[in-house]
Amino acid sequence: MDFDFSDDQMQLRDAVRRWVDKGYGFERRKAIVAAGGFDRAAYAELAELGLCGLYVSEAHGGLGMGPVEGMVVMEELGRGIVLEPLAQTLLASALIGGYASADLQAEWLPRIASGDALVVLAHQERGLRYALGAALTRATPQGDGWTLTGRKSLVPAGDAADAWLVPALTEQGLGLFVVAKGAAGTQASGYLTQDGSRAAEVSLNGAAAQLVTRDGQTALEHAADIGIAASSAYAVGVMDQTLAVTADYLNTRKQFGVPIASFQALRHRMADMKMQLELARSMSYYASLKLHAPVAERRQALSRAKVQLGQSMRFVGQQAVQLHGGIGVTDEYIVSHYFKTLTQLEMTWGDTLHHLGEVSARMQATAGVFA
Amino acid sequence: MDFDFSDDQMQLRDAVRRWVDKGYGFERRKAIVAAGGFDRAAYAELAELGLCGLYVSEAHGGLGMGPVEGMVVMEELGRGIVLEPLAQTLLASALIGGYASADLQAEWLPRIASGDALVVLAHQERGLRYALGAALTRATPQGDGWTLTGRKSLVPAGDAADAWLVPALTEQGLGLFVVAKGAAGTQASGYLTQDGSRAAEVSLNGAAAQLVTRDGQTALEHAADIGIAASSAYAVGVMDQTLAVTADYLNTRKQFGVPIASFQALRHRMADMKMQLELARSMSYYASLKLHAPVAERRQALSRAKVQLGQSMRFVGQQAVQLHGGIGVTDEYIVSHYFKTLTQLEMTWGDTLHHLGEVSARMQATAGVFA
Amino acid sequence: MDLAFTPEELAFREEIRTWVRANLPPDIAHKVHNAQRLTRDDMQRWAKILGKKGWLGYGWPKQFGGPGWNAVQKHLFEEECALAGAPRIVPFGPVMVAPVIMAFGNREQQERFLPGIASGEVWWSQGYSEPGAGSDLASLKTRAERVGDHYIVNGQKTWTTLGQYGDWIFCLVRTSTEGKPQTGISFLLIDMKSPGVTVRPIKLLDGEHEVNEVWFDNVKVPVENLIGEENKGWTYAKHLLSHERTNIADVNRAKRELERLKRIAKAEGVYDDLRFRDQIALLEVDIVALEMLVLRVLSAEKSGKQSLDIAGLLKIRGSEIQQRYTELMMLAAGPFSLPFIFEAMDAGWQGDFPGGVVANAPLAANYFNMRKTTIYGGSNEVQRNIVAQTVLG
Amino acid sequence: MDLAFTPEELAFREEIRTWVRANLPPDIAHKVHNAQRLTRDDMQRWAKILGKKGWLGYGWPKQFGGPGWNAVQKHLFEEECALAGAPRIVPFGPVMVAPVIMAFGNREQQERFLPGIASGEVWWSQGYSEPGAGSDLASLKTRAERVGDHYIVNGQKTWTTLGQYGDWIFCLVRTSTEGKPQTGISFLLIDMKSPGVTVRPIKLLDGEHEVNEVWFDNVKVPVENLIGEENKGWTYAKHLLSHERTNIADVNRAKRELERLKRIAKAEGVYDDLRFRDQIALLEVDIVALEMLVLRVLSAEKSGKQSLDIAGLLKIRGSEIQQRYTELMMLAAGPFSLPFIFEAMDAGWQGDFPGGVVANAPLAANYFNMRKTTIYGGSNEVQRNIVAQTVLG
Repeated sequence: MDFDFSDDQMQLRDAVRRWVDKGYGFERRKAIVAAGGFDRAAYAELAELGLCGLYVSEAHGGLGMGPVEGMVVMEELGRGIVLEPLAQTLLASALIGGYASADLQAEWLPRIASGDALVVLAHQERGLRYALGAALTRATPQGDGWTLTGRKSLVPAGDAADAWLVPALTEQGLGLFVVAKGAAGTQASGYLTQDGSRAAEVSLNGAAAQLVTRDGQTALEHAADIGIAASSAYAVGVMDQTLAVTADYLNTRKQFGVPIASFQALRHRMADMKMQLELARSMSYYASLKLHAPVAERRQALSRAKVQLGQSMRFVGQQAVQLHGGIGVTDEYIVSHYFKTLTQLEMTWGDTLHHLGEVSARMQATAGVFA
Repeated sequence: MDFDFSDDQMQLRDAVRRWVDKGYGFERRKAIVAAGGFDRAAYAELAELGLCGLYVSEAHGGLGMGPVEGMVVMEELGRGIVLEPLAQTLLASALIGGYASADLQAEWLPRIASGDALVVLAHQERGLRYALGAALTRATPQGDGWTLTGRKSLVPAGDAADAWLVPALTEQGLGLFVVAKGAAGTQASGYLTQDGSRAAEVSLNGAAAQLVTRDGQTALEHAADIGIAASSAYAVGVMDQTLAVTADYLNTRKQFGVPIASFQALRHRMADMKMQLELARSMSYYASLKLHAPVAERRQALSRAKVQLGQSMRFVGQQAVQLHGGIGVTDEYIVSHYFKTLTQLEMTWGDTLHHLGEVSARMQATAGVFA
Repeated sequence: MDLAFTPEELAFREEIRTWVRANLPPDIAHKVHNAQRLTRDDMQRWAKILGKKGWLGYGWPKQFGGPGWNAVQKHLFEEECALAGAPRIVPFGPVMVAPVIMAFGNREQQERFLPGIASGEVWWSQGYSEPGAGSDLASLKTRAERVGDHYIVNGQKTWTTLGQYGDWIFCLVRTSTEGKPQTGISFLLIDMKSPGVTVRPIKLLDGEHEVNEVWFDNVKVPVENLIGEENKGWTYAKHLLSHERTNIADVNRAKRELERLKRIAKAEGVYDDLRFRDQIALLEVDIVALEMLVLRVLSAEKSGKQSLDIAGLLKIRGSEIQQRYTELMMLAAGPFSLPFIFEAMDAGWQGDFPGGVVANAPLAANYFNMRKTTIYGGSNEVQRNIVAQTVLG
Repeated sequence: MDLAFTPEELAFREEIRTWVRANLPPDIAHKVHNAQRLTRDDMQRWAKILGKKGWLGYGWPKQFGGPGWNAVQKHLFEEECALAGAPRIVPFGPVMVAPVIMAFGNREQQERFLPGIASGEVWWSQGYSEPGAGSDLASLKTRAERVGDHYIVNGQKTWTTLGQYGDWIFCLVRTSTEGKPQTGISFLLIDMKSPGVTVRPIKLLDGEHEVNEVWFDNVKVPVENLIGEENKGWTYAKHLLSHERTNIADVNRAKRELERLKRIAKAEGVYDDLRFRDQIALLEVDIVALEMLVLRVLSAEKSGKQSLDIAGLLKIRGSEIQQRYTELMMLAAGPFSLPFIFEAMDAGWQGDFPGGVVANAPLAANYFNMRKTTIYGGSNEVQRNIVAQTVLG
């Protein structure tokens, strides 16, 4: 039982933090939002840092690292509210590396690690809401391969991606497939989302696809859990920064001749925000450290984490805006962007009520970190 | 639309307040708790004030008043956390006056109004929790009358009462009966409850009973709604006093050389308590003013009121103790008794979650005070 | 004590309802019911329709051409407008500056300014807040120096809602630096077309241009535009603030939006999800309790018999509820509230909306926008200070 | 970073578990698992069993006869004790005064007092709080005047937990009124059998005699009972407070009580009621999050590599959770928690309990009793002041 970071992990953290501080300032981020919410050049810089290969084995050109390193990296990206969806890269490489054939791995993993191929999960459909496992998209065998027909919503950076991981129904149940964006019968139409990042509607009309695994359900649940852990870490980075700028503001801003940090009601609010941050950080650790646990334990743990994160994100985001007053609701000041990012994250991979339902359904007679 | 009290109502309020202030001080209340939680002499004083006949028609020796007067009286009794269950008297007289035969009315109502007969509802059974309408107690016709067999729990002042209103299952469904305490086959065993008031287990073994109504379900729901309105008003009285003593304490008690009322975090807590009190008072008005509405509207309204009251009572009670610090958890100081009374009231006639379920089940497309 | 409205009040409500439903343009009502963006023209159109009827200044006494309604009648009017889907009346003219002009302006000012406000022809803005002076309003710095028969105004106002449309602006300006900060403030009416007035947009977190900075650079204002006496402006401003009434709780709009929330929850398949439905049920209770609170205040105003210390609660509770219903609408749509497609928030947009339900387009923006409600008009922290004062002294 | 305990830690836990389960008297464990009233004898019996094993002073270093465990080992010991249903160790001797005696007492004091604490023979009480000095501890007024080789102590302490059983009491007393309030305080050990010591019960809201007033009327205390230097007591007291560790969050007990809550919810038929069950699920998340917070602090203590500013959060969160599980247990029983039958809270009660489930007897009393947790040990308001200081300076 040890929550210290290794020297290597601290070096990794420092490298990412340097890039965020120097390479991904608020002005650059604004420009990326204005240009559509995704910047291939920025994504390439993440690849240069090795981050796109974080979960790719060394044999395939990656770093072969694990959830703790993923957490370290995502938290730093959260500090800069980086728009490019590295969480997608982590889960895509984990899914292909964990479930796909050797051929498919050899085809995709080196390109993912190098940043040449951005592969993202396209699982959302109208009516699914936060459910995993159902799909209207149909997969039909065709020769050695498959064709897919259906429509997926809210695919992260979906029109900038090079391929999509697509759950689709076969006669034997849900399978997981990879579809190259260029393939005939594919179409993607992108738009901004709440936090300024990009998503797309993807339509597939007899599009050629490669099978990753016939057990799409297991893979998809695994993807969601990697996604929850990554977004938890990212959120902790966002909230850590949110507290820092809010504390600065309270110490700077004067009303009635004194810094507003001297008002006890605001001080206690800040204490409550600190509580929520540290509970969230604790559960972010928990989420990442449970990623390799047996499936039932992992699913339970990740839902617990998301319930805590959901509550923390809402409280910290809302209160940071409130404590800033007028400037908190402007577009020019960064705190509203932290708030919007935290809002969007709550509704990513299932919101608080959804995961409370999961926790409730999985309750046992005893409970604790190790159970 | 008018929330002013009439002159008569204000006179009634003043009369009850005088009695509470002069006749039912904290020391007398303590003595009553020590002696078992119910005092027949105090109940007789309520009768002398005319309160036991509040809902009894003038023809039967009562005042023939309505819900607003009931609310006025109950709020004042709440101020003194009066233990004797006048709410039971109100609902018993309303049930007998509204559902029983003329003979039965003539037999019981004058004695209720005079205070000679305390009649209380005995409806709780193990397993029922907050549900109304089921019962294991069985009613069997016998000659002109009936006999009842079963066991009822938590009957308010049940061993001090002179008769019980008992819901019991007949072959045709739930009926409501009146059983005199002296009847053969009856037994009552009393005890204290959380707030210091008295309750009893009542067992019936072929006890002779008179039928009040064959539609016990309707009558019982009506009783619950009268009970909710009465306990809401009572709770408003308790909370009003709770705020007053807490405000006094904050202005008196010094820490670090200043009155603790000067600490903003505590001031804001007080503001939040005031909010909860006034929302509760508003919904207490609403509850009483809806008592004569059509059944579906009445039931919806009373559940809404109880949801608000439940939240307000818990917050006000807990925070009052907290703001008092150490002295707040002692038996000698009155605030812990307010807290315990509010706690017990939340679990009387259905708790907050129970009534939230009722509100949820009764939701319509539109909603408001008049819908 | 009686929950029912009197027969006269019911008849009054019926009259209002009939007229509003007959005269409110359906295209505007449709936008309001779906939280689509309102243009300046939408707001002006409705204001002028009301103005023609004599109801834009619905809170005005008869002597100034208003209907002379009592508190309950005003509430019923507001309720009928809200439930029918009318836009909120832009308050700066008819609700804010007009009562000040009536109470403290001279007859010439009343004759000059009130008709344009009553008809909806002249758009007024508010010049109170300044950068650095939020809840501490009296620390304002915009200066007005008397030079002959003019004031020369220099300084900056901010958070000026819809100031980009303003014809006139009423301002608190500093005319003296002696004594307490409150004593050197005057109340000036300024033509926004005057040379030296610059309006700059502030973009808010929802991307909208709703508020502005207004800069004054040696702006000449005739002394006849001074309301009342020099250095007494603080008194007039306080009068204005005390005039903000129960409508601050906006419970009528909350009732309309609760209906919309239920529609959205049904469309998104969560109305029958017990967990989500409970959240709506709890909000329904909150709204009913707020409405009762409002009705108590109205009744006390109408009868004058009770003095209630609860008006301060209305802003706190009302704003919390506004935030909550927008939050629940967004959460109802969940993932399908994520797309932030600015054009899709306008009426008549023909594009595809992700998930196919264009009604979801404004949900996130509404939620973001409502964060302001616990900040403006005296932050809820300041409101709690005031409530605590009534309880604790 | 690793969530798993090391093999050594796991072996240690197994050893503790085996021993505790073998040596904890089952009648005591049964009482703890059902929240029945513990007698002085129950507490003493378990203390002496631990004392004999050398584990009553489980936080002590080896040089004073303790086991010399690190932070993680102490936690594992606490966890095994809690989950097995052991009574909480009465902390005033082994956890509170002993570390002060070790750090600031002289060798003679150490040899005189520590063995009786370690064995569980001598019951210690705490004399810190005074009427009128709650969170403002330094304003204490109990005086100790030096007269020859004695101090003469006069004054009153209050909230003295289980003081009715105390053999000795450690006190903060005022030996000087010069300078800041903190500078004139001394740390005295007082034999409670001394003439002039009077212990008076305070009845709490749950009807229990858990705390006391302790009066000192010209009590003679030998100067050799002074710890360290005169007027330096505040420093020692702060050392003691800083010694209150992660166990203040009491997360291990929370885990045990969560199990009990689930048992009660099942017995009362609400475990499968989705609405109620969600409340339990939320509490389960709260407890897991608190446990992670505790483990982070332990890990930092063990490795010494990180300096964390989160220890101040443990008391706030731990106390809130204690209140919440007692609240939910009571609400689970609902109406059947209303009977307040004092005798039914004792083990072995043979009477009928209303509703027939005697396990419900202590639920309300537990809930009432736990209101103290957000007040004592520095109220949660004071704790928030401290946390805010770490964030805002």
